[in-house]
Amino acid sequence: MSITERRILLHGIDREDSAAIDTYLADGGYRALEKALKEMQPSEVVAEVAKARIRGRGGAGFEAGRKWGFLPKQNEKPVYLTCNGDESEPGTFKDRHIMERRPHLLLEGCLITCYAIGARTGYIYVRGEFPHAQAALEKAIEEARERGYLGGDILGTGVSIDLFVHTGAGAYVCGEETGMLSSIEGNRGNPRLKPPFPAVEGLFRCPTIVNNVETLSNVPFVIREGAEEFLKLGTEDTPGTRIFCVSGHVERPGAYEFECGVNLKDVIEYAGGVWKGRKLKAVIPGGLSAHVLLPDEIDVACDFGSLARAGTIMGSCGVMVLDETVCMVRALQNALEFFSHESCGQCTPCREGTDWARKVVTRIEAGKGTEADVDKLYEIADNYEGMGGKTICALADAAAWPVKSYVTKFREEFLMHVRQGRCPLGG
Amino acid sequence: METKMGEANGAFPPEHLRERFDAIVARYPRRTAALIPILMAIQEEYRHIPREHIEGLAEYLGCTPAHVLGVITFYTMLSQRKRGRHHLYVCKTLSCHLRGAGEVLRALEEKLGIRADRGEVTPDGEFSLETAECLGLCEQAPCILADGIRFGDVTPETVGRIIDELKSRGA
Amino acid sequence: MPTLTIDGREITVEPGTTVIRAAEMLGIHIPRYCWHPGLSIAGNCRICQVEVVKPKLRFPCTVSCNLVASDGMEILTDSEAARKARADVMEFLLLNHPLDCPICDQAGECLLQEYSYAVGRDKSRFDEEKVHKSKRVRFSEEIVYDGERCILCTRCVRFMKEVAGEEQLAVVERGDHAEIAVAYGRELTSPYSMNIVDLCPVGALTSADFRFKSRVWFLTNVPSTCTSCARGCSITVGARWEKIQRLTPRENPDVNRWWMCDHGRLNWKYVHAPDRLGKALVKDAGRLAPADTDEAVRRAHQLVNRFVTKRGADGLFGLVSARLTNEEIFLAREYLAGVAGVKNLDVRPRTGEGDDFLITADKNPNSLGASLIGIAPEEGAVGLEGFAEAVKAGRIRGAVFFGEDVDHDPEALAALDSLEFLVVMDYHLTETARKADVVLPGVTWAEKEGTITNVDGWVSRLNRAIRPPGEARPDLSLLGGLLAAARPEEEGLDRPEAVFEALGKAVPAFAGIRYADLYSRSGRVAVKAAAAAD
Amino acid sequence: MTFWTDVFWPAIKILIILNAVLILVALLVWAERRISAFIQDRLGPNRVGPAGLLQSFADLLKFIFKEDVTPGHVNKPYFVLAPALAVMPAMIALAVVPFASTLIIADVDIGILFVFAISSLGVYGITIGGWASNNKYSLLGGIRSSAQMISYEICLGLAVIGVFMLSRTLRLQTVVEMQGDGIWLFGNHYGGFAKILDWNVFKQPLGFLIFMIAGFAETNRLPFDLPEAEQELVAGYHTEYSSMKFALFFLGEYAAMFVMSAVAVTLFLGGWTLFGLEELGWFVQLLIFLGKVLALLFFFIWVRWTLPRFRYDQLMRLGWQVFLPLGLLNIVLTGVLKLIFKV
Amino acid sequence: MAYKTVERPVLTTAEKLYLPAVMKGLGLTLKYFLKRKKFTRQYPEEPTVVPEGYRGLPSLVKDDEGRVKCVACSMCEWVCPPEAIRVIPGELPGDDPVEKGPKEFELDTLRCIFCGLCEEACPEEAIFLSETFEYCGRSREEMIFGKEKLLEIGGVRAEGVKKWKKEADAGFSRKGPRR
Repeated sequence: MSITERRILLHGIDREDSAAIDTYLADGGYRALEKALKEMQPSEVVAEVAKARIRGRGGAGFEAGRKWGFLPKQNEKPVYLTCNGDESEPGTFKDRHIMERRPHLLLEGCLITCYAIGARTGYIYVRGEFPHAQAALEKAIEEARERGYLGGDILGTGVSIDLFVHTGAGAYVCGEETGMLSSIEGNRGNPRLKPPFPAVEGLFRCPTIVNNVETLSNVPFVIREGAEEFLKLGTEDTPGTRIFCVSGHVERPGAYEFECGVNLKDVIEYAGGVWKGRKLKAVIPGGLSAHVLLPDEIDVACDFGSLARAGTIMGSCGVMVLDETVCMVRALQNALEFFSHESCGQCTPCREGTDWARKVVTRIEAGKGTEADVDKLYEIADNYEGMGGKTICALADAAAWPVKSYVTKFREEFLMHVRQGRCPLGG
Repeated sequence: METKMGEANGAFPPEHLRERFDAIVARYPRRTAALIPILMAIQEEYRHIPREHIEGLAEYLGCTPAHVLGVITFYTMLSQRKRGRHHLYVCKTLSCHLRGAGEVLRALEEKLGIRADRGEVTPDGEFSLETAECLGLCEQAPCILADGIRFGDVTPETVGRIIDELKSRGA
Repeated sequence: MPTLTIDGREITVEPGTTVIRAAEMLGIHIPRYCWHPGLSIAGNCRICQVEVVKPKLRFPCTVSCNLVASDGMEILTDSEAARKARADVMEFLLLNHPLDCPICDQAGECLLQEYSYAVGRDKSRFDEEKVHKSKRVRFSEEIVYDGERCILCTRCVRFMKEVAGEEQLAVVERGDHAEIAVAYGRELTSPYSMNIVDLCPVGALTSADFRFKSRVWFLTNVPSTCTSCARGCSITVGARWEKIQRLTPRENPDVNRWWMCDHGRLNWKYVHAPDRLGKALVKDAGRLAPADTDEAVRRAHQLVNRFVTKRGADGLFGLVSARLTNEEIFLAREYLAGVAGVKNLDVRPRTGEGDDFLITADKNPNSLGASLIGIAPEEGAVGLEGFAEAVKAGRIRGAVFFGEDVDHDPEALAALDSLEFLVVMDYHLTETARKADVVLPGVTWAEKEGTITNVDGWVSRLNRAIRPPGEARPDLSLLGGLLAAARPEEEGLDRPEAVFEALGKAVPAFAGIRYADLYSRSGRVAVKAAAAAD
Repeated sequence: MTFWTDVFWPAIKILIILNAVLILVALLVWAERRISAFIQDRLGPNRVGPAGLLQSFADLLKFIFKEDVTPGHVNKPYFVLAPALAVMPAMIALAVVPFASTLIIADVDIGILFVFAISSLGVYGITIGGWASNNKYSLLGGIRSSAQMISYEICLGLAVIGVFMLSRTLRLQTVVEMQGDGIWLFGNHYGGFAKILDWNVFKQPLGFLIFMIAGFAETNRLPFDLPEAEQELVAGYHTEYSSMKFALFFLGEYAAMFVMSAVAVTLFLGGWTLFGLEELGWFVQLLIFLGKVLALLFFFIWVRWTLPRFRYDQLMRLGWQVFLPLGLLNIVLTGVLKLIFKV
Repeated sequence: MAYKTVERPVLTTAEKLYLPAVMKGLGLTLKYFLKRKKFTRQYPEEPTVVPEGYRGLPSLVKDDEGRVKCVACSMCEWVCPPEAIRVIPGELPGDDPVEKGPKEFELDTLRCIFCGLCEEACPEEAIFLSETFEYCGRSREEMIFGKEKLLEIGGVRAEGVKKWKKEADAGFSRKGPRR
């Protein structure tokens, strides 16, 4: 079955000038903002977004509208919006596309959200490795300010909202919402203890809403077209579209926007299928932290619920395709190098456990492990995976899932390394 | 030769950056929030965070030098060791790894004669090399980010061209 | 007021109370590294795992330090799941730990040892190379840091930021290479920075002063009170071989909470100074010669008695130290004012720098006690200020100095030469004591028992931690001897508790305090003096 | 009474006997150690002098030069007196022992009574030593000793009564002489070798047995060394003693052993007589006598390293319930036999 | 409490006399007395062969690099029943990862009871009960052996714990110093 893209967020990105405000305006841009400011009360905006059930595109899939509802009702402090553009999950590059190619879409989403939650200031946190995205957003902010969509007295409604780009400096853990808040405050990007949740006590100890770039970019569509239209897209579980970032061993890696619920197999086919006519070995469906899927497991609908039932996560929709030449031990070593390097070092299990697992898998990869090491590897991951109990943030869990799924699903390959004392694939 | 302007001399903020820093500080309700953007700006200016500026920066933002040090060492893009005029981030995470990042890195190391894991700089101070964890350019894997320029679909054969291009830009 | 159940025991707590605190109230100790009652919650060590039975969470266990008690909550602190969770964390904590307990000063009071013993594995499963970090880093003259032992609980970082007031420490690097550091070229400057040595649950931070002096299990730990300023922080004196090895703060919510200043902590060297008095001295043919202590006490009383009988008490000046205990000051007053009728009584004030936390400007530990008991010149009488002049004018012709000297005032010192007699009781031979006719060998705070009254009126106990040198005796016994010489018919007073009881009867401020209540190895030791002025 | 007969010769005799006995005691200590070693497959002292013979003299020197510790808690006069009291009786008792027909210091008519009277004083040394030490173990040792001495002295006395019933005199020389004159059983016709059968040991076997066993008890030798039982009393009465004072106790014990053996030889084993060899003169008689004594001493040592120690209650039971009746029985039997054979 | 009644043997009259048994015993000892087989070793002419596990004088050892293995942890001092050991720790100079060593290590050989608990307690395998049993002195002070003397007795032991040895760099460390 062949499928087609449904480009809402990536609308018109093939055009050279897709980032320009005029292009955006020509496509009906900032109409939703105008509608929200002039025709709707903030609470109505919140209600509309809640009705659309936009599930968080950062990976956790929490509904944005519900999150906004957590803001304290009696509140004297300023409210902040922080847009999470610290897209560091390996295999994911959807937010970069939006920020670089359609910055105004994000700005409009941020502005509407700020209006809805009563924030006067919003920070868009862009990771340091995305200088182009930073530049595009800075430029877009300037343009929007010039046109009166941003700053004081927007469109003459008396509402004033400021948006700033805040740069990161290289830390995966800042993609965690509280880690990002720490980073914006000028601290080490350590995730914070929850509770208190950011909606109650976030940036600068004030109520704060944190949303992903893609999530916020969906807001203009919902406001402009109405929640009903949005709900028509995708599935009951996950309405709307999602940008699938297909990378790895496919003929045409890239970002493709489909309605949620699309079959994972079709997505890979759409990206040209496994390259060089090779056989598929494994698919990682939701960024590096997701559980790996075997070729016979990829006939699955892509929404949060279906993938969870398939034993993995939708996550950030970073689909990585691995062909038959890949050594899974080496791949796991690569993943653990990433996670141990990116652990902030706060919580003991994550700080020590990820690095221990890395050392063990490195030894297995080098052919110096024992069969007991393979079981130990699984157990280490099991021990530091706490589902919130063992660590403050989910990085440890993210680092545990690949270990557990690789070791379980490719156990033979691990044992081969041990028995042969080298990589059976000759890597 | 580099101008004296680019050298850290201890006074903070350096005159030519004061305006820029003040603007950054103005975005936030607390001065310390500007720390990371300012550090990134210093990094860009001096190709590292000069030790002499830590005290001044702390005073400028109203925090302590220890805090600044903690932040500098946390973020990988901030370096206390001076980098080359052209700094290459070579992505090594899974997507790029699958498509041959290892070979690219090796080719680069050979070409430049420096090692990435040791943070070495070419003797002429032109190039330095660093592996990066996912640059978010997975569709163009393997990829390199250098001087704010992205190079996608790199192969061991094309690294020479990249170096040439960087050289020509620097001139 | 939420009511929760911990290990089957119910407790009702204030809203917002965390489970670890609630458990503490029930006397259940939940392991902790990063959590400290005096610091903010960091929640990074993850050892304080408890099983949450109700309400059901997504996961069986979580940290109790950041778990706010809610109504109907059910917690198990020692269930199998909780122990397993703790054992896992424990294994991770010890992975890169150098396990150099034989070298480490913390051994014996190390939480790693304790919890490892409770839940840890007997053998390490870690076959890889350990991470090597910096060792022997001087955070200040007095504090040494060992990165490899550090478990990054950040108690020290938080203490410097939250209690000492300046963020002089920070975590640097990240992941498993993280460690604690001061900024380049800096060191810890806070007068309270040595508290981080006590706070450190492992051996990462050690005191240069105590470093390698003695294993802690050899120390005899005696609860006592710091006498370096009028705050009177509760402390524990660790002694071995009749020598003080270290002083550490003792938790006391009323006075010093968990802390003490570095000055107080290190200010014990004088106790072992070579010039300590080990024998009574009596002037014989113009020279001080060693004498029997009882003989010297009798001689001292003789001098006072003869003088008073001959010239009356108006020519006598009494200086009583505010560094003495309440009991000693009371007996000194009994003797001077009660027996001899001296009106010219005074203390020597000592002032210095103070701050708004623990260090007071008043450097006498018992000024309040002295003034409550009534050591002050009466109306029209001679005080310390007018002493030199009064001697010159011939108004004062004899003096008794209990535990005190006038070495700071050259004029007063010179005036001593023209006195008819001078009796000095002190623990070392001061310039003043050299001019005395009789020198009684007293002791320092570490060698005696008694109570002192701090600046806010809290009465705390001193306890004998070491033996006095030679024939030196607790000042109370010397004063008791003087009183016994004066009133042979009365029962002698030289036991501190008996004197304290008498003090309670004589001075209303001290009424109602039971001496026995004051002694405690831990917890609250101070009882507010009823009439203490704020 | 002349100087020569009453002063000079007795003095010479005393010197000879005293020195001979002291040297014998020294050798006895050496012998004890060598014999015990041999029994235990060891060598014993073999370094000082030929075959280690001078070991005891080396020990003596050591004792003399050792620090003389007198503990602070003792009753000093008695503490000093006790060791002397332990040695003196044994030495004095030697005065009436007939070493040869002419070699006897004091040939008194009541010889055996003298021996009993004097040797009984020996217990004072031990009891006073135990008491003066002011140490509970020493005191226990002393008390045990006195009880033991009193108990066994009775047996000892009863055992020899039979002998004197036969000899009709208490003079020891006569007792010796009469053990060869053949008045018992076979008359005086056989001479020479057969004379040996006339020894009292054959006439009084039960008496000899009781005498020997009581003798062990009297000299505090194993198996009856309860006063100094190392395992229970840490050496008992001489726990607190050291150097020469200790050596004196030691000397006393061995001297008493010598005296006990000498008395046994005199009373039961024919004294200085043997196969008529005694005719050859006093020196041979002396050798014969000493030879017999040494044989008995060997027996003492041999028994010590063979038998284990008795329990105290067993010791008392043995003395009062076994040997006392047996001794009485022996007297009765002797009397009956005397009546039957009309001797 | 569990107990067992032991049947006492019933003795015949002859046995009750004990004399035969005594004779038998005397015969036995006499046999040994006459037998010339002796086990005594003529020390010092014949060297003493110390049995395995012999507990002689405790001593300190160095490793094959000449390092004192003791780190002055005082476990021996703590465990010593007669309190014969006294350790005064001191800081080692330089960058040694082992920061502590014995400044003074005193063994009172007059108090030592050769129980071997020090050896058992030592976490660094630095103290061993040597085979030395011949030592003497003219004063009590002389019999308190210091560190140097104990090291001399102990000699070298190459095997066992070597605290200062860092594990060989496995080449896994990826994070170079950034500071």
